Amino acid sequence: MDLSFSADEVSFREEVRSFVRDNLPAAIRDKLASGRHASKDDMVAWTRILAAKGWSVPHWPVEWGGTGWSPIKLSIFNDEIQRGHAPESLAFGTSMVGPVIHTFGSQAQKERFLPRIVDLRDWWCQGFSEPGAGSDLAGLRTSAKREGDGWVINGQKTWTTLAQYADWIFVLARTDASVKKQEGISFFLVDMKSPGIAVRPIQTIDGGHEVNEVFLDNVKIPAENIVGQENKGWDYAKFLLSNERSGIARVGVSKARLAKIRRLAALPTYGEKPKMDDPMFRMKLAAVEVELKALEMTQMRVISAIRPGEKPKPNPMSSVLKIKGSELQQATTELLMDVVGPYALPFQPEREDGERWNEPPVGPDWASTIAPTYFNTRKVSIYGGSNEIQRSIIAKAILGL
Amino acid sequence: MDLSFSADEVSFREEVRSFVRDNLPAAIRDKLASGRHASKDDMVAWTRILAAKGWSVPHWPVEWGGTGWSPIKLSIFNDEIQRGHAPESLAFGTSMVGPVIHTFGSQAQKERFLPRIVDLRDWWCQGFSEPGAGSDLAGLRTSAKREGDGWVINGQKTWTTLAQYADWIFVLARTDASVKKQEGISFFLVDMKSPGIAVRPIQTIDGGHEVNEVFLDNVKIPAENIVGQENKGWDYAKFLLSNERSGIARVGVSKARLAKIRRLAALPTYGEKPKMDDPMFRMKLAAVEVELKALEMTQMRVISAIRPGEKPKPNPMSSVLKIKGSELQQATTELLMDVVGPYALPFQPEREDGERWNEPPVGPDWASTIAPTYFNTRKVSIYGGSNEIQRSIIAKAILGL
Amino acid sequence: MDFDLSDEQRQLSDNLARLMKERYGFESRKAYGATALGFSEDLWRQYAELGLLGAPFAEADGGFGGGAVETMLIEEAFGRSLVLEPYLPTVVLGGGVLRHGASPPQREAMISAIAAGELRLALAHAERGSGFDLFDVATSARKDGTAWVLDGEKGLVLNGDSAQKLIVLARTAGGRREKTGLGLFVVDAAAPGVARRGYPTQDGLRAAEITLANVRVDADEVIGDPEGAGVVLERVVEDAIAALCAEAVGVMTEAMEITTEYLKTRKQFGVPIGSFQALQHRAADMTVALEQARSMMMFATMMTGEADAGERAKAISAAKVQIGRSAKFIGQQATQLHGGIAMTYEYKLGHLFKRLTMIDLAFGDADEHLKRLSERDGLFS
Amino acid sequence: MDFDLSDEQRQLSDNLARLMKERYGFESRKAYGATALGFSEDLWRQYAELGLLGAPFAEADGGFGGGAVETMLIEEAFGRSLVLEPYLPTVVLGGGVLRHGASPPQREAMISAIAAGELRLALAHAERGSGFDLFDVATSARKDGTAWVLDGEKGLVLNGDSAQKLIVLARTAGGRREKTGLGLFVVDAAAPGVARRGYPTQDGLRAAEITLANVRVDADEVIGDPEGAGVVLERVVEDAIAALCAEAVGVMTEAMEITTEYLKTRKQFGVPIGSFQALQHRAADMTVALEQARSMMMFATMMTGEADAGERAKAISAAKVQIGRSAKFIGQQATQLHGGIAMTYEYKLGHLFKRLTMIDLAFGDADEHLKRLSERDGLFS
Repeated sequence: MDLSFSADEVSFREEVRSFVRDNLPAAIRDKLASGRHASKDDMVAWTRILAAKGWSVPHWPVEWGGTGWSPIKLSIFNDEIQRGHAPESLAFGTSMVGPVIHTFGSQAQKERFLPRIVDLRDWWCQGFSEPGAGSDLAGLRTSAKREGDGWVINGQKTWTTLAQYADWIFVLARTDASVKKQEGISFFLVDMKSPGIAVRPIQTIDGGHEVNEVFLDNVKIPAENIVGQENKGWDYAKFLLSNERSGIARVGVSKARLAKIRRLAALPTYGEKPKMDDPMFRMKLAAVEVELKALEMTQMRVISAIRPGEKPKPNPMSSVLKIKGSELQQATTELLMDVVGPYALPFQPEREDGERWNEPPVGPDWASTIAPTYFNTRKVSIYGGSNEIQRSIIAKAILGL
Repeated sequence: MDLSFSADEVSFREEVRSFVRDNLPAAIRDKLASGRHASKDDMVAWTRILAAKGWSVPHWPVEWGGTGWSPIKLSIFNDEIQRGHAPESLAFGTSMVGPVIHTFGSQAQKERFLPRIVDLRDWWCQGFSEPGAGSDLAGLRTSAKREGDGWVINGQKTWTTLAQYADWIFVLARTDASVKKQEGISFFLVDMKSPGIAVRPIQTIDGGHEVNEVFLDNVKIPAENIVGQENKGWDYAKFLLSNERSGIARVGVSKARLAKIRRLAALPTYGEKPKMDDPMFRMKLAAVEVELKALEMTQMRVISAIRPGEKPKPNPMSSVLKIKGSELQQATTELLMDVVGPYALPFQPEREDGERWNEPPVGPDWASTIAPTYFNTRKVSIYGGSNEIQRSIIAKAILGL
Repeated sequence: MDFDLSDEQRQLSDNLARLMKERYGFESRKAYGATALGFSEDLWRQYAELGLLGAPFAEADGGFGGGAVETMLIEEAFGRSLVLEPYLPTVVLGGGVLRHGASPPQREAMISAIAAGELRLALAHAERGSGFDLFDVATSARKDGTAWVLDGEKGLVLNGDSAQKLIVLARTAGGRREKTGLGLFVVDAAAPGVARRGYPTQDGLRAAEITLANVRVDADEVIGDPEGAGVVLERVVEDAIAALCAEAVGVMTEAMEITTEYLKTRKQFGVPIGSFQALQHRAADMTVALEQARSMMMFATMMTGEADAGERAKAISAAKVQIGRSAKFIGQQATQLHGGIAMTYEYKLGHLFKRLTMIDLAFGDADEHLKRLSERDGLFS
Repeated sequence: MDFDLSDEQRQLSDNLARLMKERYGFESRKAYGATALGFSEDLWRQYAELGLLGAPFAEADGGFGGGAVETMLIEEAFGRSLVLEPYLPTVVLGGGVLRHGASPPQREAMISAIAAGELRLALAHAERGSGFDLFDVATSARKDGTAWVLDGEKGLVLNGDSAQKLIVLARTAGGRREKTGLGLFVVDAAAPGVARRGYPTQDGLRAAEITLANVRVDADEVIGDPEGAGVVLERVVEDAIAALCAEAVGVMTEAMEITTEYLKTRKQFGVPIGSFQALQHRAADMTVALEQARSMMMFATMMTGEADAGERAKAISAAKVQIGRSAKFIGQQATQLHGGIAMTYEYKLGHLFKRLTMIDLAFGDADEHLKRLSERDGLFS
């Protein structure tokens, strides 16, 4: 048992950190550091910089563009990406549909789709949730019927993140209504340019446009765009979701926010003393740091339990990471609210491309994103399987209740 | 709407306060103030002092020794008793079986039992909980069978508080096993001297002996000792429990403990400064005081909703009082743990009569009761209907879920 | 001690409830908020007709002789509907300055106009760097003959963009953070040298940053002692905190009802999600938090009339702490129990959550007031 | 980074687990605790035979060359069984003073005896008024020729009633709360002038108050620099906190298992109470708290070897905070989920809860360490 990072791991972290420092365009870094969002162009630009280095899908099999890094190194890499205020890779392609295709897809699907994910030529979005199927995802009603040698899909998806940019969407649809709900679902790859697809934006409480409703009205898709076997889609979805959860602690994001909190709390924003001189605030901050340090170790324990080369399998400990990770992301946004104080009040929405409007800011120039971030971050204990669902998973899979 | 106490209520509080100050024996007050327990003799002595004044059962009908005070005055009275470190009246008689008897009992039962409760000639205990019937009280298995013109009771009761002193026990027993479980229960009055009754002490984690198991082995009781109608015992029990809950906020107890905390925290126990000079401790203390002040108001709202003379009926708001009241009792014991610090460690049990042993105390002379009180007070979120049961009551009766 | 409403108070509540039901559905609220003013002048007139705008003022001053309880009833009802009209700035803050500090002629000049719905006020007390410190004031007022000249920048002025008159806190003497040496000045919003930048706030209301450059104020526009406004301001802010507590309780009550309704109707796994015990118990804890908040709202309302300034300050801080904590818990958990729908702009809950969040930040958040309370001698002493 | 145990470590764990299973059932523990010593000398011999008592000491000193990981494994196993024997006082505290501060001849004189189970130590550092301040020492040591003379009263000395040798912290120079001017002295428990008052502790262990009146100590019984023991003590206490974190994780793990088992078997309303979602989710939150604590136990274990004193102190304080908070939550909620049975003396859970509570109070509780941590520059800086 040696709980410190090896010399090799330490130098790897340094290599990644300096690569991000030297290659991430300053405009993008500053935008994300200030709490605003990366535009589509920002994400494409950065993904291509990584792809040129061979780092855009590090967790994939080497033959499809992966790096063969150890699980520890992969987590160091993600940590540094998040800490460095670089855009994270578009998970819908790299962490969701990509692994599903290279694990369950046909050779033709692999050759067609994977290379276009590596350099973000294809923007993917996720067609899982429906108005009537949230926590009860398997209760989805979108249907796919055979027609000729293809399929026709009808239904409605919702909470579809960044669908407004998407070239493709992966869709769970019911292909057999006569069996147990988990056993009649298939996994489809759908071109967003197909006739019959409509995207309607959902405005969120922070004033942003991140999620959408996607309507599928008699959308015809060719036979080859079903993944794996018919009616086995639920297995692929569970595989996908368990991948999603293991990365969902987002320790690097919370670390970056803590660094930001310390920077902003040291400014003489109000009165005689900076917030950082308030003992109560310091104790709240320290308490969050303790939990985050513990979570970082917990994540390492979970990750290092994966033997290199081994196929990732669902691990109920990832529910522990999801619960604590989301709570800490939220706790850090609350600390930022403590720092910004009364000047959280003015509403100064950012543009969809994450740029500022022209008029000068009201109050401190860093204040405008803080309340929206606090409101928006409430979602992290809801999506990706709500924390209530995670607790039930822990009770069942870890405690056997 | 006038939320301040009337002049009459203020002078009434003063009258009660000075009566307690002038009539409560100093030895008893000091014992309770130090966190130790009143002995049987202490409780009898104090009850008789109150009875002589006509105040030992103030909430009873005037004809049986009550005072006719308004609900507000009754709560002021209880508040001052608790604040003054006087023993509280033995609830099993005055607040449980007493009201059941004067509400549902026969004239003969009233004349026989009530006067002996007024001056604590009869010490009552409660025969409700069983090893297999805790939260699911109606699942009790103790049985009562007709024999001649009397009854024979068999079964086991547990968590029976102060049964070691009891002259009488009121018992819920099943008199009809063929019907729905709530509809086959009757309410009996049983002489503890009856053959077949055995009491076994339960030692609690704080080292004390407060509760017992009571075994009933073919205990014969006369026909006249059933209360009200056969198989209607569950109604009487619910009536009794709702009375219990409304007093269970125990605001006065928490107020008295807060006063004690401020007194002890001001002492130079450790190091250069008293605990009271620690800003973090002051904020924790203030936060508890805020919740307690709010609870005091909540209790007043609940109490003043009872119209004078009106029969008390179950009010789901009393579940709010139970939850918050128990949480605050526990919070105050945690603040005391903060105050006592490392010298909570020595274990110096008190004698059953609440007196000290002869050897001098280890550490501060006020320290020995604090950890035991912290451990023992965990029970208040368990008994009287656990806080989980209370939450279910709120969800059902207030929210309609 | 008596928790019953008087007949007049009950009637006030009933009328108000009816008006809110008829005119303040969530869709109407969106429409009012989309106007240039950011609220409905028509509703403002209705409030005048109902006597709401004159409620807390003495009859001698042209008011209706109501008190803190009336304000509580009004703000609680407004909270449930997320009312946009500037009742707090005009009646509670501006009007409070008049009630606690103004001379008879000043009261006569303004109160009947307020009660009639013809005059809207804004209180410009805060500045960019003052944070939660009421007395941190850099804006200066210097004497020029009998008049005063104001210079400086005020910030976060609630409805400062639409008020006809501003009541400006400025320093006439003393150091930047001293309680003494402060004056309150009535400034016509159209006066030369007054520049206003209005903007929407996170919770859909309006506020403004205001620049004062050589703004002349006549002697009779000074409220009371030009060096003694600190105590007046303190008292007014205490009233405002009590009013905000009542508004917050209204918002929380609405959030609780919407959430309970959702739990009963939203189905997952074939059953209403309200049948899941973990969610039932969460909702029960929210109920406890709400009832505790309601109790402290009443306590604060009662204590605004307390003569002892120390006891009054403790009570107000205690209420702000309880409201802030209950509001955070209820706002966050109501969102959680809803799931995604609560994150959407079209749905009312998110707006309730945002309003609760901004109420906590007004006049000192829960931590700030807990700190103030902890530095005093205890609530039960 | 590697979380796997070495073969030796795995074997140590297996042997220990077997011994605990065979000899340390809860009923046996009651019997050991009922003796005059308050623990089992027989088990102490068994620990010696298993090599536990020499584990952390260098082989050159007569130990087995183990490290912090071995101590962690041992303490965690001891925690699960609520072991009574004085491992912490003898091996971690007393032994730690020898490892970090003693001379070769001193180590030679004592370490093999400890490893053989023939010598038990106690560390007498605290006093009646010192609270959580390690350096608040009034007990004095004055030079008399080459020897030293100790006077004063030490308190809360863990197993001080049964140790053969005491290691006493005394002031040789400087003011009452200074870190410098402190010495550590090895005192024979039977030496003239040593008076001990032993007593049971809340968690069923033993401690003592010790009076020192004119106790003579030879020069060769002084540990290191008689004015420089502060740094040694600090280091020893950091090791002890890491060890207590491991013990606490063992206790919490046991509490979780007992509670989970109870939820599966206890029936109310005709079903196992573990089928109630509210209780399932509570247990899930306890699991999260336990895993977070386990992670910080490992972090503290790793960081006891950190060279940078500031980073080491932050890590140890952080671990004590996390352990204290997880322990309070798990101890209280395990009790709540059980109901009345958890309040009884015969049932193990209450004793686990009491041990967790006392571990939090040892060497600074969670609030104290949070304060210390908050006064430093952050865990991620």
